[in-house]
Amino acid sequence: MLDEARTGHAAAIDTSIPALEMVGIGKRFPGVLALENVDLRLEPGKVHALMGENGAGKSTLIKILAGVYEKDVGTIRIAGREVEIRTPRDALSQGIKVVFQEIALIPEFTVAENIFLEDYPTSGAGNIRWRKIRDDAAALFDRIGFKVNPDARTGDLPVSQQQMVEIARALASEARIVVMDEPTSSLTPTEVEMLFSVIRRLTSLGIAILYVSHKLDEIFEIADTVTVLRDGRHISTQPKTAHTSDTLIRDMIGRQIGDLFPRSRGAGTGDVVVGVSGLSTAKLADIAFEARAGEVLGVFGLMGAGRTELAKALVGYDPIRTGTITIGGSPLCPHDTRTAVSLGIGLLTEDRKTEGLMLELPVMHNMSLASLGRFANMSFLDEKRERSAVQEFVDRFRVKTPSLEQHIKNLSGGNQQKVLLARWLMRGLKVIVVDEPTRGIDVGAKSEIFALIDRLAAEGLAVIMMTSEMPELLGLSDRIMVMAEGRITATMGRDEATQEKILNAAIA
Amino acid sequence: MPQSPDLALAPRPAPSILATLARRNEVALLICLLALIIFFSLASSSFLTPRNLTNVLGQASLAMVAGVGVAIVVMSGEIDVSIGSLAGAVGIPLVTIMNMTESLPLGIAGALLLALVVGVVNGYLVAYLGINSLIATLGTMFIIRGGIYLYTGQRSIPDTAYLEEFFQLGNGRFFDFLPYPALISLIILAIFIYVMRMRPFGRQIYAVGGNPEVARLAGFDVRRVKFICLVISALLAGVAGILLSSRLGSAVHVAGLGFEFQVVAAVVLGGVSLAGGVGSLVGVALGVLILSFLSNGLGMLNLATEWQLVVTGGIIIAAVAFDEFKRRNQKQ
Amino acid sequence: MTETASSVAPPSRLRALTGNNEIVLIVILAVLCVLISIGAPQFYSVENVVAILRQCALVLIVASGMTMLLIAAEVDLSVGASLAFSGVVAMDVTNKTNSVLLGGLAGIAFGASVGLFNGLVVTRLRVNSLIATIATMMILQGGIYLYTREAVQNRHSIRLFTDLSTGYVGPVPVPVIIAALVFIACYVVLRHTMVGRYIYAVGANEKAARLSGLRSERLKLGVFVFTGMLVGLAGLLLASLMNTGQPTAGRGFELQVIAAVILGGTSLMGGRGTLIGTLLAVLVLKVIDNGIIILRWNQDLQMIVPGLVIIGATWLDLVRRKSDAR
Amino acid sequence: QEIPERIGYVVNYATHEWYQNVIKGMTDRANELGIELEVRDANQDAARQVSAAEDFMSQGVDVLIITPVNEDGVVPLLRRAAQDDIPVVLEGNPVRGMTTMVAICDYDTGYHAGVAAGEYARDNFDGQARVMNVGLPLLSATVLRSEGFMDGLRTILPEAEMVHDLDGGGNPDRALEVSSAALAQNSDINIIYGINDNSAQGGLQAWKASGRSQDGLLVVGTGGEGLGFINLMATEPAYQIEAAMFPEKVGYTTIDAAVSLFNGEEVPEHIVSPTATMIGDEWQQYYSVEGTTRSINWENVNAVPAADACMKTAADL
Ligand SMILES: Nc1ncnc2c1ncn2[C@@H]1O[C@H](COP(=O)(O)OP(=O)(O)OP(=O)(O)O)[C@@H](O)[C@H]1O
Ligand SMILES: Nc1ncnc2c1ncn2[C@@H]1O[C@H](COP(=O)(O)OP(=O)(O)OP(=O)(O)O)[C@@H](O)[C@H]1O
Ligand SMILES: [Mg+2]
Ligand SMILES: [Mg+2]
Repeated sequence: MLDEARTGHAAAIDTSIPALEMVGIGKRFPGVLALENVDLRLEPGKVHALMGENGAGKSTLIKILAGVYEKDVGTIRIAGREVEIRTPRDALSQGIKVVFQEIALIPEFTVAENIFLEDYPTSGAGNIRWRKIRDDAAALFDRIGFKVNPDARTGDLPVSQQQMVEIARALASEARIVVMDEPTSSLTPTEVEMLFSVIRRLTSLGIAILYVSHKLDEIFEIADTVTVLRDGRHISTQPKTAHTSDTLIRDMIGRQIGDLFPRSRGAGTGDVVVGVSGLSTAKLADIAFEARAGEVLGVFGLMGAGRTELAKALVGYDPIRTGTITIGGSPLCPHDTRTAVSLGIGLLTEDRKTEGLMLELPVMHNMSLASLGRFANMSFLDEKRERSAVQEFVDRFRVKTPSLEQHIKNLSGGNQQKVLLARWLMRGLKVIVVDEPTRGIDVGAKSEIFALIDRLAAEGLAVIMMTSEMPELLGLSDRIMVMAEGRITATMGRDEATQEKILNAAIA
Repeated sequence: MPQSPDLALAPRPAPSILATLARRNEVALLICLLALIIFFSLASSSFLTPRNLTNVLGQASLAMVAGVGVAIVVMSGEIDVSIGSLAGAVGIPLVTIMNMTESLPLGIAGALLLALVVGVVNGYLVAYLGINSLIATLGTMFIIRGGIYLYTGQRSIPDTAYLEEFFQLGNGRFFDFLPYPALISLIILAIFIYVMRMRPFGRQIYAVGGNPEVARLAGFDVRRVKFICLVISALLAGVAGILLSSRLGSAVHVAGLGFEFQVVAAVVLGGVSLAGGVGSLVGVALGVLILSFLSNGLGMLNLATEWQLVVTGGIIIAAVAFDEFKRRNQKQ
Repeated sequence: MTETASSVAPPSRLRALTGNNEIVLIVILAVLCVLISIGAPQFYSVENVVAILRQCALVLIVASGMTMLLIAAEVDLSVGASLAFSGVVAMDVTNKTNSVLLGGLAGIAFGASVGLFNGLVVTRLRVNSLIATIATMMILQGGIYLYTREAVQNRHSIRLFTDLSTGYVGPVPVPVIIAALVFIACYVVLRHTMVGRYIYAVGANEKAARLSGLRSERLKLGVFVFTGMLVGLAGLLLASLMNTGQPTAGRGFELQVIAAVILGGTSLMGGRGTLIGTLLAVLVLKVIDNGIIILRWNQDLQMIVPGLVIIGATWLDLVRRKSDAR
Repeated sequence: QEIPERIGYVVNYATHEWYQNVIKGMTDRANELGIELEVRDANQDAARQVSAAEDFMSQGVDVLIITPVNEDGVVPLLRRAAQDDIPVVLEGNPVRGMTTMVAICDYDTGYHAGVAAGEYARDNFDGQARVMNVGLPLLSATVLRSEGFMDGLRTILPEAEMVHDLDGGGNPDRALEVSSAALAQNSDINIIYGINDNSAQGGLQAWKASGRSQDGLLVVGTGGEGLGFINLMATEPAYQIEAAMFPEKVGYTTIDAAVSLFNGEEVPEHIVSPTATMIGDEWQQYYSVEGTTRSINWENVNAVPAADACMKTAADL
């Protein structure tokens, strides 16, 4: 479908004029100048990478292009013609397809229906052709190579699969420009490879790609040109070949980053703080392991291996069937997050929006939620103390927010993640479980978070880190545990771990 | 990069019809309805007669027609509580025009015109001015009811044209069997079940209610969809009001008081989530029927009002709790 | 303030107080008062002001609890039926025990147990609170007639009982003082305590709140019970004011309360709302109600004008917020 | 005379004290005659009333009794009952096309209470009569009562004035609320008329809540259906006049009318049920109270004469 449907279209694409020009774009939000005089130029058949720290304005620029926000100033030209994009419909009719950073699917619909949401195939009488929708969706997935069940209810799928649906959707009908805002944030390396082969096929048809990612290796693999934004301003646009990692990072954050994976401690050999034995839930079978104070226990698995399930069982969120969990020696009542938290275990969830953020509440209330007891005197809050504690974390983590009163929904994804991490660190825990902690986080913040995790372990916390990022796993973990299909298939020390060994265990 | 393993995620075959049926949330409601019917048949000899069963269908028709409209609005993520007042109000143009012109079609046209106006106002307030739908329709609910009282001086308007069609509309029976209101409500139900399932617009309603931001990104005109839903709801409330008016043979100023409560309760009982985006019209129909059969059956048992209220309340809670329990068990 | 960074400074008191749609309500209230008193100077008579405040008191007491419930993303439609029932219980128990304290406690305990029932149905059986409390409303409407078919008369003739609603402390009627205390307590809880924060958090995102270690169900249950208690208290005051326990009282009271809470800017979706807004909204609605009688207008306008004000105020607030955002 | 087997009664509002007593009278009479009486409640919902009557017709009751929620709203029902050959007795309000109705004369009831109030005001208030009507415009019956009251009052005191005409919803709490505002506006009110006992009580409580003494006030209630008015007359000095409407008697008479109709006898279109004005402790002639039970003194109630026709009916409004 991809190719057939497009051949006619591709012939119409004139490769000599830019597919898209955005000139002098400016956008202000209350209290924030998100974009100031930004230029961007996409060539047909080329992959253009857009980079920058969290909150640099990448998503804002994309949303202006997609008709989600209206720009304050500037002009947009598509294939040389000036256009006004006011609504998403305008963007779609200009042939602009966007894979958004936040998943934009209807959870109640099936995967297949979501893919054809923008344009239902209908019969002559105007009735929806459900069979065709399902078959075309299945065919589309086959072609791309993604393994997603087109009949599944979208909301039941893990984030990674939802992301694949998003990507597939952008490819379902013809487009001139495909924009991808961090499309790979929850994909495994194999799936990323599949995505790249799709992108190459698209570019060969003359389609222009705008690609946003915080992953430098991806950029160096797929991009032709790189534009860097910082604080809403255009910093540089250069061919990829003119960049090295260092120059790119310097452009992005305006300084050099030292070691991405710092190490300030020896191997963790403290007391056992987490003990799990014989744990089974609906998705997990017979899990047993220990985590010690002062160590980082990395947990690797392919999508659907059950890491998120384990994380939620550990903090008493999901009910467990059999088995015991002890935190610092005390047994954890199943299905009771309150005792779990008071025993000193917290979870930084994988899905920020539905399981972490209180979108309508200010940054301050979001951050201090788990540790209000610290600022309370017989339940009465000392707001001054709370405020300064929150401000301290905002400064330390460089959370970009105009004020502590800002609704957290207006922060960029990366900054939201920092607030959520701070929610736990402010409380002071014995064990922290982090599920995909750096998803959607820029290099600068990433290195800060790595340093933080390292420091937390050094201070005697046990850190259990679920991650799909091999470098992060190998770089930070003291021990590595691999899961597959709800079981632990291997546990190894930092020194014995290799990429091969880990992946073999994950497939088993 | 090692080759990707094929991890159990191969597309499943399309699920069988039977399996889909068993998973539907309507099943719990259907069980409740059947249990009620069986119970009342055993308890009262006059319950399971064709006359009584068709009677109940006729009695359920008002809530059924209006319920379809409210359900659609709720699925689109909004709510409409002005329907009770509106159903009462449409009787005024209906009867007045009939009395003047001796024509039922003209009266109906006048009634639907009023409903349309109210629907457009509700829709404009909610979709285009962005006023929360509960606030907007609670406001129009008060305004319309006050308007009825003010206009009629709190008197009913009798039908003095004595049109036979007007009497038959609410009181007659199709082939001497099915009351016309029941027939009309079933037709409307069927049309909207078809729209919600087979027409892109129906899917847009679900999408808009499920996640308006996503719907907007998919290029839907969210405001237009919501606007149309509120207009549909008002028109259907208007139809219910016309049927009610015919059953009452006049424009009664207190008609439809508390109707919105009944309808919203039936809609929620039918499994439509107030958060929007979820629910089916079959469920709504079952919810309406459960409440109607309950009211009829308890009457047959000669239960005092106070016991009827207590039992009805208890059964509503039990039915929703059962539905919820079933849903949770399925997830496990 | 100076020693910390400037961004640490808390927003000014005034802004905090008027941050929401309250400014619109204040303006509406002022305009109403001025216009009505031009038309009928009796509006400002002590007697009338007291009458208005006394009416506000009943609604405000319940609306304070309802605001918390709505912020926690739940709702209670059974408050009208429960109001009448707890008044009946309070009067009956006072008759039987000759003790206002016991009677009052019984009324409040009755209201609280209705709240408990609602809370359990909502949190344990997971029944949506709108439909659960419609069902409770029906059960109570039936139950009250099973309890008594007639209004329960005052047979004890204890002064204290009637003083609860008609007495004064200085120039201020007792129910107004009670309402003020309830309001202040709720305000403090909601704004300055952990519980208040938790209520907002649970309403804004229940999953996230639970993962942060809150017991969301217990919290909601607590708010239901607390609202129920306030209903019981209001029922006691109503019984005192009527000097009977009236099974027919409280019709449409739930709509009055909910109209006030949402006019005050509290979101039905949870996580947003303020008590000041509720207070102002109660005042606005009761002033309209009173003004129409004082002005001798047709009482049918007592439905139309509030309807217009609810829509108009919400719209004005939207306009104001949009222009603020620029 | 043949006795019908089953009679169905669709009541307007079964939980209201008035109707409870109507039902009590009906049940007593039906039991005496060995009739099975079934009651369905419309609960003030016109649509529900139609459904309930429909159910009775499909069950095939011998006679149908209806208290209309709204008098125009049962016209089609009468026609359908005629199609099914079921005789219908109306209670309370006249309906176009009806055969017979049992009802008190609302206007007359108010009128006689007005006369009594006029005499009271002439003797006690120097002839001053400034009335606050705690009314209910929603129902024609209650509008008639208020009109009758003012007309009766003016026969004694032509200067009498209705200074505030309120819609108290017929509920005690709403009546109290609107009365409070009216009292604040008109401080010279000295007579409170309530279209039912709840309305009169609401008005009186509003008076008391405003801190006034009951000297120089007269409260007139209507209905006399429960214990409420007895308690009020016993404890509140201003509550001096009650227009009693004897609901039990209405119920009793209605069953008799139903039996006559069943036998195809000629019945008057309007069978008037008597009412009486009770001043001070005159209620003791008709009712006796023991603890919380009130019993009716049938002998005296049956002795109250009923008018042949009403002075004014809903048709005159
Ligand atoms: N709707 C909004 N209202 C107010 N401020 C906003 C809004 N959306 C974005 N911002 C602000 O605009 C700035 C740019 O945000 P944007 O989402 O474009 O960043 P980004 O480059 O995509 O970051 P990330 O890598 O974290 O996704 C941020 O400071 C953010 O807080
Ligand atoms: N075959 C499948 N089809 C659809 N969903 C599946 C399938 N297998 C697993 N899932 C989903 O995956 C989830 C279990 O995997 P979980 O998210 O715990 O794994 P994970 O290792 O954390 O994966 P991820 O990398 O996505 O975070 C469940 O929520 C389940 O719904
Ligand atoms: Mg972004
Ligand atoms: Mg996961």
